Amino acid sequence: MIASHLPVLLIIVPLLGAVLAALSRHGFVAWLVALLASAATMAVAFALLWRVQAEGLISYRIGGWAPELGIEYRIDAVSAFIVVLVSAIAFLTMIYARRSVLAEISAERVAWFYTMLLLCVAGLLGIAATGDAFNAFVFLEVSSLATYTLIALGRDRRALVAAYQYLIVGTIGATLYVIGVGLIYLSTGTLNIGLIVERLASLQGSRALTVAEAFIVVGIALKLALFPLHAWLPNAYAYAPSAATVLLASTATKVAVYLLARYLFTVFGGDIDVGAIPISAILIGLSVAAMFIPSAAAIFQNDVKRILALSSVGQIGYITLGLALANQTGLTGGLLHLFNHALMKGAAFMAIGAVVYRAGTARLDDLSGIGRTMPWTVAALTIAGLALIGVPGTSGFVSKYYLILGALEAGLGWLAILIVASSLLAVLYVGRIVEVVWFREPAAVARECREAPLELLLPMWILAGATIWFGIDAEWPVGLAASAARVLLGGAP
Amino acid sequence: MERSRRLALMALLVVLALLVVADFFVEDHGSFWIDGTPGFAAWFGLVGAALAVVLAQGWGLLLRRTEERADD
Amino acid sequence: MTAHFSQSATILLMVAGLYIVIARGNMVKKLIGLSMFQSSVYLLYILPGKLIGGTAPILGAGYSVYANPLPHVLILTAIVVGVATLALGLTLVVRIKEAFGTIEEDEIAGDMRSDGSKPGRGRKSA
Amino acid sequence: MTESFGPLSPALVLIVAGLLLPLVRGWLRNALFLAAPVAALALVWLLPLGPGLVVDWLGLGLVPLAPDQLARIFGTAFGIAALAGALYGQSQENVAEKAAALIYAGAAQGIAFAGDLASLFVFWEVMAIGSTVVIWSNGDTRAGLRYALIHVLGGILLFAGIAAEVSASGSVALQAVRADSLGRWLMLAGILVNAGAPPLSAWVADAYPKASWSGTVFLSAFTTKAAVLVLIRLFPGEPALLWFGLAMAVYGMVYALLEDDIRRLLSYSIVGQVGFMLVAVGLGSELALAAAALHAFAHILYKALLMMAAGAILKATGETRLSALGGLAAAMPLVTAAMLVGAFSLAAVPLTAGFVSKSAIMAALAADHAGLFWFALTAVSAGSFLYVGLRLPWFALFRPAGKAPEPRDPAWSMKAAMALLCGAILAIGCFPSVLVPLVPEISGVAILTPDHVLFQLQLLVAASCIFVMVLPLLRPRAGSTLDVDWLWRELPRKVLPAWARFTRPGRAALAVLEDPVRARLSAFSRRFAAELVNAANWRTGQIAFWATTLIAAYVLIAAL
Repeated sequence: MIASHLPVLLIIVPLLGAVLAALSRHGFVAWLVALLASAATMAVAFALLWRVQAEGLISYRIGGWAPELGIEYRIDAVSAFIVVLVSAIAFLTMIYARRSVLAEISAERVAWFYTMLLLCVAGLLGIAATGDAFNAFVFLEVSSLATYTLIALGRDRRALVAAYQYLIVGTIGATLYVIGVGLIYLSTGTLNIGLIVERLASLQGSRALTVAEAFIVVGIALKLALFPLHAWLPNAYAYAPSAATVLLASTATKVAVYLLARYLFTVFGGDIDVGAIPISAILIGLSVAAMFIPSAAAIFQNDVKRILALSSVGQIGYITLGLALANQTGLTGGLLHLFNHALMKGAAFMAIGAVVYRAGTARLDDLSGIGRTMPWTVAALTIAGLALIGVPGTSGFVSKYYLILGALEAGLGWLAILIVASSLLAVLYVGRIVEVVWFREPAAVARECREAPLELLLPMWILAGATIWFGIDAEWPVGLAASAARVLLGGAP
Repeated sequence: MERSRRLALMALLVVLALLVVADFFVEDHGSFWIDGTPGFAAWFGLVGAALAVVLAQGWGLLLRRTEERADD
Repeated sequence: MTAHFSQSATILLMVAGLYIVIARGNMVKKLIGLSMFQSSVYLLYILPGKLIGGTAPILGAGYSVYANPLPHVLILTAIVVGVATLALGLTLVVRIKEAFGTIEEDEIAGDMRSDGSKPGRGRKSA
Repeated sequence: MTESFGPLSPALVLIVAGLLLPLVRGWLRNALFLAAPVAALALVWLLPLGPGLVVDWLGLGLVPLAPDQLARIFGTAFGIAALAGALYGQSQENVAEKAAALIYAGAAQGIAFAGDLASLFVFWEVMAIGSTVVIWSNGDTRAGLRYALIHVLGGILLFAGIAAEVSASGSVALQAVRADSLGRWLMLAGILVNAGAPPLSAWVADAYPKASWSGTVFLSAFTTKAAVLVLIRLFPGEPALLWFGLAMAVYGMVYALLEDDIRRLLSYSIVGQVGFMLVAVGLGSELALAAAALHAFAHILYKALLMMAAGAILKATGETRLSALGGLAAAMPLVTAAMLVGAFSLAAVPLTAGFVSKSAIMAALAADHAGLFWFALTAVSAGSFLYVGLRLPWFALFRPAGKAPEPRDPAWSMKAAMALLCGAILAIGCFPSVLVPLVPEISGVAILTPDHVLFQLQLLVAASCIFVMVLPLLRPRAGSTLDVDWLWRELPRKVLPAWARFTRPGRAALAVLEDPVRARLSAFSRRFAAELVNAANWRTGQIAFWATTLIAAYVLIAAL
């Protein structure tokens, strides 16, 4: 009985948890609710993944309405992949959040923080689960509104400006998306993605459709911080509370990537160049720019959170590059990097959050020699950094390897070399951090620190360990990414 | 040239001469047309070492600088 | 022009709203621009649903031509979302005014820059 | 038998030990530091030769552990170097350096035993990381970063080459090839960067002396020789290597003759000696390849010994510049003996290991009738004796001048390590036949025959004559010799102001003509620079503007 309602439980559980957390008004109770809700959500997500792998596409009609009228949830290999990633990261974030939040957010706001965290998760999962274009917009806004609040809860007053900026940019992005959806709706008369795909077949070459695609792609590009639309991201990640940053950096942009992939491949067809527009060429150009320019900027930052945030923009470039390559290997590489990057950036932001928890600062200057007093935390940060570079033995290597193969498969040898060359920039910004935290004489701040508490170390090391584990035994994530790529390219789920 | 150095040089030259003489009494297995001849290594060593010094000194005149590297 | 009056109005709202967001530094004005931009979407969805001579979507004998109800439902949702966004945005502006003493983005920009970049030269801020 | 050891490779033992090292304390740490190389060395010999275990990884058949004869030669040399280095470094306090040194040594073993390109590349990168940390842990950031960047560059070239090779042939097998396609040239270039081949040879002398007294010992042993090993596996008989090798041999000799700092001198001499090996690899005959491996083996031993002696001097006096040293022989007799054994071995004095290996290289050259290289390398040998066998000991140890330090004996562990290497070098030198089981190809080479010994003695005594004759010329002078690294270390600093000065008149003229355009351009570039530093602190409107622009461009293109 419950099994047949799994897709909707995915959203109902965190939503209900959010309501309960809000009603509790009590920090610890809210945390407990959030922890349980996210654990249950993760269980649902894994159950869904298991069912999708066994049975293929799962279609669920909300309230039993037909797809023409009601909302349909569609879980296929791609959605299941994203849903599992988001819910797992959310669960780990909840474990991490308790201590971190107590230190960073005033007591009376803690319950609201968890409410917003759960709402955000619900929205993100909803985007991945729904098969309805307009419903995706609603979920996008649910998660975005929660995100703006989360960012504004940061200690630094600049968090307010970052949240405001993201609010404006995010709303423009969502509105552009919904304009695109509106144009599609006007052309096809339906909002169900499955039906849209059927009806679009007879509408090839329609100008409205081209414009719709423009609006949708640019709208989502704003949400996923595709260069040059990324400028909202660094400040948002840098000033948000640490736990929020972990969740956002690992999941929010990833879900936007999912949405982009859905439209590029499923809706607008496997051949992602529609009409005269060389989308893949534009996307490759922007991705390469993202791989280089923000990464170069990261080298010049002094705030570790900003370094990592700018590096995220760069890493998103690799992911969108995978989409742009649009062949099985490249797309697998892109999706795999989406997965791996979520793990490594999650670990990195958890580590720097733990440093902030103990040292009260993320400024690189102040963190000299902190590796001596917080070895486990800084070791996790280092592992994540090595994975960002793409060092063999870490998951980052595997995904870059697939991307390179994909580029070679597409006959773009120069692109393969650019992918590897861009790692140089990562060497520089990671190298700067590693040098300061390990090899400098401990500064006053570092000497007074102690190792982070176990509650922070545990989720951090689960992610760091996974980064190593999936770098050596990459079968499972590669399998997931490959089957998701097959589905996107029009194969059987 | 100070005295001790001159003495050392004399001694070395004598040793070298003795080695060349000894070379006439062993069977050489040269691989090329000249290297099997007695005393080849002696004069070739002199020429080779002298060339090495000349090369190094010339290179040093061109590119040797008295200051340390900028950020060493 | 008149034939496409509704579309023209939609586009005008869209472009004007976006222009305000881009060109105005005042944060409240930006939010107003954003609201206009969102309103254009409401028009975009609802206007084509209206059929000349159609009635309200009531099931009953004799009514065969009626307006499509779905866009109205969708846009109700969108309006709720828009209102929530506006409310949150205004709240943030109030808090920004409290924290920075101004709501001009240009005047805040200097504070955002602090702490930047060059190691050792960062300047502390609140 | 391989199966029974499973994944227990020498590489893994060392790397795991390196990772565990920071977690243990006190005497246990030092014991682990020493035990890991011993275990690795034992494994090198316990692993039976034969095709390794194939591990399926993402559809690639990886062979991370494929013990063969060559792997055993290099594994033994790397093992002895790691063991001696660990013994020598017992009193080193810096745990980061020790841990990194073990990982570094493990990666070198991994390269020796790697049976496919992918595992090779993995260990290649681990080696770069390990060695960078060894340098870094002594505190010189900039040199460490330069070193890291050069090796990342080498790694990228190698990776690009491997990727092209794999996509062309569909297999990751290690096989001997010629540099006949772009991918293979990239591979060769990547390996040559690590070997210290020109034009990127300057990193050796730049980085190695920046490590601590104990770290340099490890550095001198692994990176360049691992590159030689990979060249033997991938590019035996590649003609280009002959010329690269000759250039390196001459370069190493010239720079070492001019150098003042002992450890820099020894670093240059690494390049020179690797040049000998590259010539042999370029020759490609079975004997030549064996000789290259053997020379690498001997070189690892004596260069580690020389670096140990230099480290001991550094530790006792705080100084490694020849111009500031002198008369150490009386104060440090053991170090003196070690340095002489090492130096004589490098110069191929009979009864040392270096004599055996260099004889093998020369015999291989003679057998292939490579006259030009034979004569050139013989001359370079004479020159090498000048800098390492005469100039170095004379100015550092024997000349009466300079400040003689308090006689301070190095720690017992350092003495033991030096004694171990001295013993190994002399044993091999006196009984070359012990190497025949390891390198059967050299059984036919004449080594300790009268004519051969006489030949070498004449060469060395002749070089000594020249040394005494031109002694004042070879006096060490403080300073530095320009090298290619000037291009990235100093050129930018010089060119930028000069360029500004050079263009000033032109700019003034231009300013009149097109002032507004130029002003706007320079404002743009200034803003771009600020943008990079202050990245992403954009106004909201800017982002919205970019979004609008993108849509507009998109729709415009579509409309066309």
